[in-house]
Amino acid sequence: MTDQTPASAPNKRTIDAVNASLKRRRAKERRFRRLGAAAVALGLLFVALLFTDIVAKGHTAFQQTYIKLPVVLERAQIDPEGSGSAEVIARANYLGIIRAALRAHFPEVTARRDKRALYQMVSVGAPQLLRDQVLADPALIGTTAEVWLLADDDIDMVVKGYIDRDLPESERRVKDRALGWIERLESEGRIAKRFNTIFFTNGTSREPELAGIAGALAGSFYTLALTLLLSFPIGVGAAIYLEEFAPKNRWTDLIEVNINNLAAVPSIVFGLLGLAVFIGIFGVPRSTPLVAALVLTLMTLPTIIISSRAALKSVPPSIREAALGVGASPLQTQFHHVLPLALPGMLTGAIIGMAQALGETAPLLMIGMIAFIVDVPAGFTDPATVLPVQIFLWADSPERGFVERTSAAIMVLLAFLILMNLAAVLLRRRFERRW
Amino acid sequence: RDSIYIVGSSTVFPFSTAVAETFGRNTDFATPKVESTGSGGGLKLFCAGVGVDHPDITNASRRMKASEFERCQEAGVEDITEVKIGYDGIALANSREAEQFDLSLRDIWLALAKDVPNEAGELIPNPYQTWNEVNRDLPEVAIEVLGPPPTSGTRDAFVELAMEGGCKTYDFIKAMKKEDKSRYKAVCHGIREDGAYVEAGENDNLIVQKLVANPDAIGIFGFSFLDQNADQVQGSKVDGVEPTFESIADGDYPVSRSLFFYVKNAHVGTIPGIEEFVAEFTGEQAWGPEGYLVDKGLIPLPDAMRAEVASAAQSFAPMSRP
Amino acid sequence: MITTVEEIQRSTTAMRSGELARSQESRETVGDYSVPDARMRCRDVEVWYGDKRAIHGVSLDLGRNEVLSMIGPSGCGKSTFLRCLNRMNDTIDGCRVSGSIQLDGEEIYDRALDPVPLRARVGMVFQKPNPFPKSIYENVAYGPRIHGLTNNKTELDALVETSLRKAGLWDEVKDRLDAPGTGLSGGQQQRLCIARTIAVSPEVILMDEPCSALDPIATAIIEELIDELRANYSIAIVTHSMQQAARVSQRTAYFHLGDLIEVGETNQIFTNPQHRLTEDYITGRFG
Amino acid sequence: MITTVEEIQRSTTAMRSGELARSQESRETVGDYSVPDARMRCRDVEVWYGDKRAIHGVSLDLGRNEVLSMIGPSGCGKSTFLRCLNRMNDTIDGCRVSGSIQLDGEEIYDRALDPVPLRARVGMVFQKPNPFPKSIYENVAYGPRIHGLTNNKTELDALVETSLRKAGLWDEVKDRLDAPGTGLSGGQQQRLCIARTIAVSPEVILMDEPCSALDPIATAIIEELIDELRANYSIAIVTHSMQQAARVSQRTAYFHLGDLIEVGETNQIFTNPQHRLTEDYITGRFG
Amino acid sequence: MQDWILLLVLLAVMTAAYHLGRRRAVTGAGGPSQVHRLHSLPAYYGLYAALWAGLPALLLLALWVGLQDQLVLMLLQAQLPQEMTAGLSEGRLGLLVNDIRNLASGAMLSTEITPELQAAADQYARLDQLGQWSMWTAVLALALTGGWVAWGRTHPRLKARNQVETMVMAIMVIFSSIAILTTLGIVLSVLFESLRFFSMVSPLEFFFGTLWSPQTALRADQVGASGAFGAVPLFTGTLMVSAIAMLVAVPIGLLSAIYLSEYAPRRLRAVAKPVLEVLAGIPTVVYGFFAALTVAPFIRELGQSVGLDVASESALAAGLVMGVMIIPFVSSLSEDVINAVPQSLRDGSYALGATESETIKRVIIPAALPGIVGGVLLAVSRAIGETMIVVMAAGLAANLTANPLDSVTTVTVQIVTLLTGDQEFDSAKTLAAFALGLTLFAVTLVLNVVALHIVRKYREQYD
Ligand SMILES: Nc1ncnc2c1ncn2[C@@H]1O[C@H](COP(=O)(O)OP(=O)(O)OP(=O)(O)O)[C@@H](O)[C@H]1O
Ligand SMILES: Nc1ncnc2c1ncn2[C@@H]1O[C@H](COP(=O)(O)OP(=O)(O)OP(=O)(O)O)[C@@H](O)[C@H]1O
Ligand SMILES: [Mg+2]
Ligand SMILES: [Mg+2]
Ligand SMILES: O=P([O-])([O-])[O-]
Repeated sequence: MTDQTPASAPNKRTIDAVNASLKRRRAKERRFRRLGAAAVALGLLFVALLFTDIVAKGHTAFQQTYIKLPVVLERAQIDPEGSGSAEVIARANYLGIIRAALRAHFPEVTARRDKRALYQMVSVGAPQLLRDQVLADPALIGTTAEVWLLADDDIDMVVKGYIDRDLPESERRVKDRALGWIERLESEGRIAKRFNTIFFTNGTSREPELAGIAGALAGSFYTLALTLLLSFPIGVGAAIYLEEFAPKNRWTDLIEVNINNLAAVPSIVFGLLGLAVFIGIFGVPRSTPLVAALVLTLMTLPTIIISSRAALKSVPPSIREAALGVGASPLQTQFHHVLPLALPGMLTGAIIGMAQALGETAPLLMIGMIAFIVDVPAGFTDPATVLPVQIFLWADSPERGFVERTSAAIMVLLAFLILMNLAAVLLRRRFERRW
Repeated sequence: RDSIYIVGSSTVFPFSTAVAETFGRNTDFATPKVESTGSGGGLKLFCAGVGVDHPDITNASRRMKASEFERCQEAGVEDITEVKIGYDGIALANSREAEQFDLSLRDIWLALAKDVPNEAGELIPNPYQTWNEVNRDLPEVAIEVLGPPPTSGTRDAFVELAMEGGCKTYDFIKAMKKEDKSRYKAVCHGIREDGAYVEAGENDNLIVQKLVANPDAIGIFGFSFLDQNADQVQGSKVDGVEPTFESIADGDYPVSRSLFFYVKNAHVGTIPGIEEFVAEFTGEQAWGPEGYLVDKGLIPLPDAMRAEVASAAQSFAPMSRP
Repeated sequence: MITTVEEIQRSTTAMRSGELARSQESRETVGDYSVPDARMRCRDVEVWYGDKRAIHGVSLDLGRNEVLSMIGPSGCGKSTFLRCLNRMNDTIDGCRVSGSIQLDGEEIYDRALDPVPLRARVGMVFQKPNPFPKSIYENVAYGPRIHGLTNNKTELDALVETSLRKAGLWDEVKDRLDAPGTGLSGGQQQRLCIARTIAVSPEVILMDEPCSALDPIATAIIEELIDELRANYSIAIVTHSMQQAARVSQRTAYFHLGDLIEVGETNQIFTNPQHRLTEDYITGRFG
Repeated sequence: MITTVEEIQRSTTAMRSGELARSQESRETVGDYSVPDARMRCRDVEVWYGDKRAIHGVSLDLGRNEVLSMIGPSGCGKSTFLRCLNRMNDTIDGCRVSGSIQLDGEEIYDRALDPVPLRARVGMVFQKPNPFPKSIYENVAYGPRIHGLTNNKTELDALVETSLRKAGLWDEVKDRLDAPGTGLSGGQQQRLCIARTIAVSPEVILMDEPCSALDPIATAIIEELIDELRANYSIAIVTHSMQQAARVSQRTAYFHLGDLIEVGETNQIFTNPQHRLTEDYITGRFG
Repeated sequence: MQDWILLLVLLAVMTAAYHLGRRRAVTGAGGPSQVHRLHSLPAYYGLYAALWAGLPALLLLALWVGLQDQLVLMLLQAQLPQEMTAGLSEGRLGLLVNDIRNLASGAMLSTEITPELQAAADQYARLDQLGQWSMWTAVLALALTGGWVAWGRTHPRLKARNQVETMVMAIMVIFSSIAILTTLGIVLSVLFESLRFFSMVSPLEFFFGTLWSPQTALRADQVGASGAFGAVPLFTGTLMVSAIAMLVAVPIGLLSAIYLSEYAPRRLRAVAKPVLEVLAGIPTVVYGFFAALTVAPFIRELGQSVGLDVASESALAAGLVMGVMIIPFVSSLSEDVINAVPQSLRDGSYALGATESETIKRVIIPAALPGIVGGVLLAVSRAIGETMIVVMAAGLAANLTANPLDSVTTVTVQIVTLLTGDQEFDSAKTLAAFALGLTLFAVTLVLNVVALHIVRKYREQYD
């Protein structure tokens, strides 16, 4: 060993070089670390921002204005024969009863136009609610009951302060005389905001005060459940096959590129495909969770396949060798050893894929999901809409009352999302490990 | 299938759904399913054939085209009832914080056209940057108009009614119509693409919000949104007429179009409830001047016309080729 | 000492690289590579990594109830050859094997042959210990489980215990069988991998430097185990310790740059090597 | 032979587990663990993995220009102790270190101390070779690059070459420096990791069984390297080969179940151990 | 409802088959103590039987459920009295049948109930019932046959594991081919319309034209511009918006991933990762409103305060917000793969005196590169495919511009607006959507090929 080299030259010590640059390197390190922290903080800030924005706009929708009026429930009008049969009671003219109650409370209103305005104080859905109330408690018949009647959306907006009472009358939807009535009712304590159960139990409606999220929620539930059921096993199965078993050649390269490319296909094109294939060829009924789930499955598959493949790639080969070495079959190796290690990544794919599917509207446009469907779906083949579509439709509705309901619907969607993710996130945490 | 299946225009959608809901509430029939597919998309589905899988009714924010009628005939959808339900005013509005505009159709055209005539009567690329350059009486505000994109039916209507209307006021252009129709079209229908006209999406609420945020801008959208947001935006006068129920219903307000729905007669009597639905829609309690559709922003037809259309509709008189 | 090392270094340099160029053809193996009634019979085995040939036409038999040790300088292809014997090379991208390898007369690279039972019959201990990221117990129990070697939990427990005991690890881990196998020390991991392999009682055991991370006492236990296993099984072991080779094996094969240079009775190889390269290697012995 | 092994087995069983219970307190180390003018000075070092104590109050010095070898049965804590010396245990979840470890009088577990220059000064070769998934060249060039040890490509090339030469790997890889380091054989990877470490010329080098996968000739080269490096640096080496310990080290420390049992001149330890455990271990020598 | 019960019954049959198959294998081997004589684990014999019992029957069930309605209706139609069906077209026949069904199910009717109708309805109910019963019989018979055959074949030397694994493999191959079929479907569903489009508009204009204004006359009587179909501004717009989005998402996402996996305390990591993932699930309408009403005016004011002319709709606003939306695609996927890099590599680097950031940049990121690139590609894809944000915040004007403060539009947005606007399926306007889709497909395909090659080149396989 005759050659003198930096490695054996004690006069040029490493530590000097290290120390010379250490400050710079440490500064870099700190910068990098701060950048990372800032990135996370920024991300979290965005979430917080969006959440506060949504909650600030939407929380009022969980309350709904009601008007308390003494309602005369004459037996002669409701159940003249005293049969007590629900059918008879249901057929009574509750609209008339409510109108009479309004007239009785505001006897000074006589002009035909004014009366019309007065009647519009309560929702068109109020008679039905009154009917349900009477049906639930037939003892009310023959009495004069103080009943909380559902207020019209305009009244609701005034009470919630979304319509400025100080504006000139011409710029307000709620005219002066209606304002006067509201103020009188308020001073009598006959107007109150109560928890908005309708929002959670009803399907959609053109009247904001009657509009509920139940239909879309059920639609989303059926759609997403089926999507998950289809896309996760298919995605993971395809990923395992392609990553671990398929011969590595031009064909599989093509498939890989192809799957990556599918991810870049605009989601509406999947709608076109669904329209042509599922509805056109296979005759799957339009506007149903079934066809939506099929389309969304195709849409989320690339996400799940790509992330699953990345997860499989990052499992060290030595684990596979170890399993094969004791005589496990390739499939056993996959399912017993590789899959548990790759599962966190696969679940991540599922989480963001499903999140995307939950929030997607464009492909549903083509398969008839942008629809007005009042009834809450009870299965995979009932006509249905989903939450994002409902949000889209409400956001596009002229009525002011839908603004807060849109935000509230978004809150419901987010709650749905969080619940859906929670299971996956917990599962993922169980399987995460470093080696 | 035991419920009515309706497709079609997004403009008619709010009215159609309101009727559907009331119909579902007040009768024992199932609530119809209403899809918003756009007028063209709806007619395509509608004309695909007779049968349970095909829609019974389609809404349209324009009349059915001859080619669409042909397509229907070919597919065996022979008898179709056309029902004109009312008008949709197209409002030009801006924020309440700004001055109300009083525009003529010519102002609108000059402000938004791609090419405009100069003093010499030659067409030059639109040089106007502010409203008062177009018309000295207008405020000195940069021209910024948020309007529908070329793909939308509202844009078609706006171009045809407002732009062409303004354009025609120049005689030499009007004369062009006979000589060189395509050039006439290009001149009257071309909308400038230098940023003064902003193609906004079809979400009218968003346009309203944008107007509130930007008081210098004018937005183009359906009358119902103006009606609902009267505290935030004001409609510009067009040719001296403010967009109101009355002015649109009377036909004084120049920028309004008719709305329709079409019924497949072959389905009447087999799909339960179609007759009743049409009766509900064409009943006074719905589309009359005091009906609930007016609350939703529909501009009703004149009284005489309503009666006539209603009786034609309820007897399902088939339309002739448009 | 320095001079010796320098000399050796020079000679190895020659060995390792200088000859690479001319060693593109496989050389004649000195000694008789075949045994009567062989368990495994390899003929003209060539292995390529991409276009790099790592094994040049090696023929070698592994007899019944014998321990065959493979020695040779680092990088000469011992592991590669060993991995051919249970088709572990299948898992390496771009690795190709040609020639004939038979287990009990059956061609193992036959397309029709299922490598899974093959690997259960021909077990392997890898050079780098690779425990599963599971508990110690699961590491050992995995093989018996998938092969259904035990009928119930008690039997499995017993099997795990004997395997760990045989590998000399039981006492160290018996009260933390649930701890992850990856949290063991290097030598413990190595013994865990041995325990894992013998738990499935393969007929042939391939061991790639099984004692490299073990202290003399643990080494003794493993060597004792090998000796004991020989009664029923065939064992091929790669080792760098010539003493170990001498202690445990009946036959020894010397590899060099992808060639099998010489093979013969262990005694004979260590006392009277025929080939110059073998002799160089043996006499330069340090270990 | 069998009887010997059985005896040993019995004794190790006792060593490995039987004494575990009573060894919960640290024992007195036999011999003088301190040296004057020590490079590294450890006092009462304890290491815990979770609530398992792996090192029980070990005090030990590493002198200047000396090679200290650490021996002991597998799993006794040699690697753990070694990893303390450059704070590599920081990266293990749940691993806690207490006591005092000084490098040139500076407390290395001091909160204020930056582990980066520490690790540049105290290099380490791990027990399991862990080449980066980069080319062979990049593996070696990585350290010099991050520390800016060379001024240009030529110097870096030269440094890579010398490092690989010293580790005895150059001739095997010189014409495939661009090939991935992970595609090397086990022994080659080990030497690559040695080359990688010496490329940054640390003042203290910790080697955890650096020759475990090496043939005798490659081992000789590494031992020669160690001897050469000693002129300027301090080296701590874990080995299972007592011959190797005897050949390369001046002092030897014997660990047992987390305790440092005995430390002294290598000669003295191997010829005249003081503690019964040391003696048991040494005399049971097989390697 | 009935179908669900059948499904459950089928599951029960499968379970039974599993146990029987298993039992037979064990007994065949000579009892539980002799299972080592079996070729495979007893469980595989069980699975073998269960799969044979279940798979064909499930297939049949799926087919039957799909076809039962049609079959019953066909039978019904065939049996309807002549006078009822005479001269009816297929569609009308369908309506008649629909009436019959409504009657049978007790729904509201629009016609009077004639005796013939009532008879037909009864017949329908009978047929339907019959269909149900035969479905049960057929499916269960097939399940039992399958199970019985498998059971019969079970003997100790049956390679049950191989058989089961072959079936599983076959299933996985089928799963993999779904991706291919999807592609095929997409190409086919846009190809013909695209060709029609190109027969109306010259490809030259489409690919190289710089003017996009798809305004053609919709009605014959309507005057309208002939329209311009130069797609270049759309592609540049897509490029710009996606680029801006990636400029936001990649740094934030990657840095977050790194911070969370390498620096952050466990708790923060456990919370922050799922919280960030919520960003991917917020409906795009929300982002759209946010971009249009909060970000865009902010940018506009900012620009005006420094004297810049900013459109109220800008690529920047849309891009920024879209970037926020796709952060989790980068952050979560990268975090997973970074986390999967073996600790020994980190140790190797630290031991050489590398700082954490050097280790991350030079060792961990390269080792995790394929996964990271995968995440980034997914994010790009999502950016390319997004519409709502762009429509709401960037406008729809097809400006050929390099100025991010201008209003632009993207390919996807145009596809969506063309398909959801007033369509006409024989005019170039609507067909353009298909041509755009096809072109985008081809362009991203090329980009992906390039990406694959780059990843291959830099891939570092560890261990
Ligand atoms: N990451 C870890 N988590 C928990 N326990 C550990 C971990 N690493 C090592 N141990 C335990 O600490 C003890 C000492 O381990 P160490 O690796 O220091 O042994 P060693 O002396 O290096 O042994 P070998 O010669 O086998 O490498 C062993 O009992 C081992 O099981
Ligand atoms: N995956 C691989 N890709 C490319 N070359 C490889 C690969 N594995 C091994 N090699 C090369 O093949 C040759 C033989 O390697 P092998 O691992 O068989 O050596 P070995 O005899 O086991 O050495 P050691 O004693 O160091 O473990 C070496 O030159 C090595 O660099
Ligand atoms: Mg090897
Ligand atoms: Mg160790
Ligand atoms: O949806 P429209 O056809 O009314 O624009």
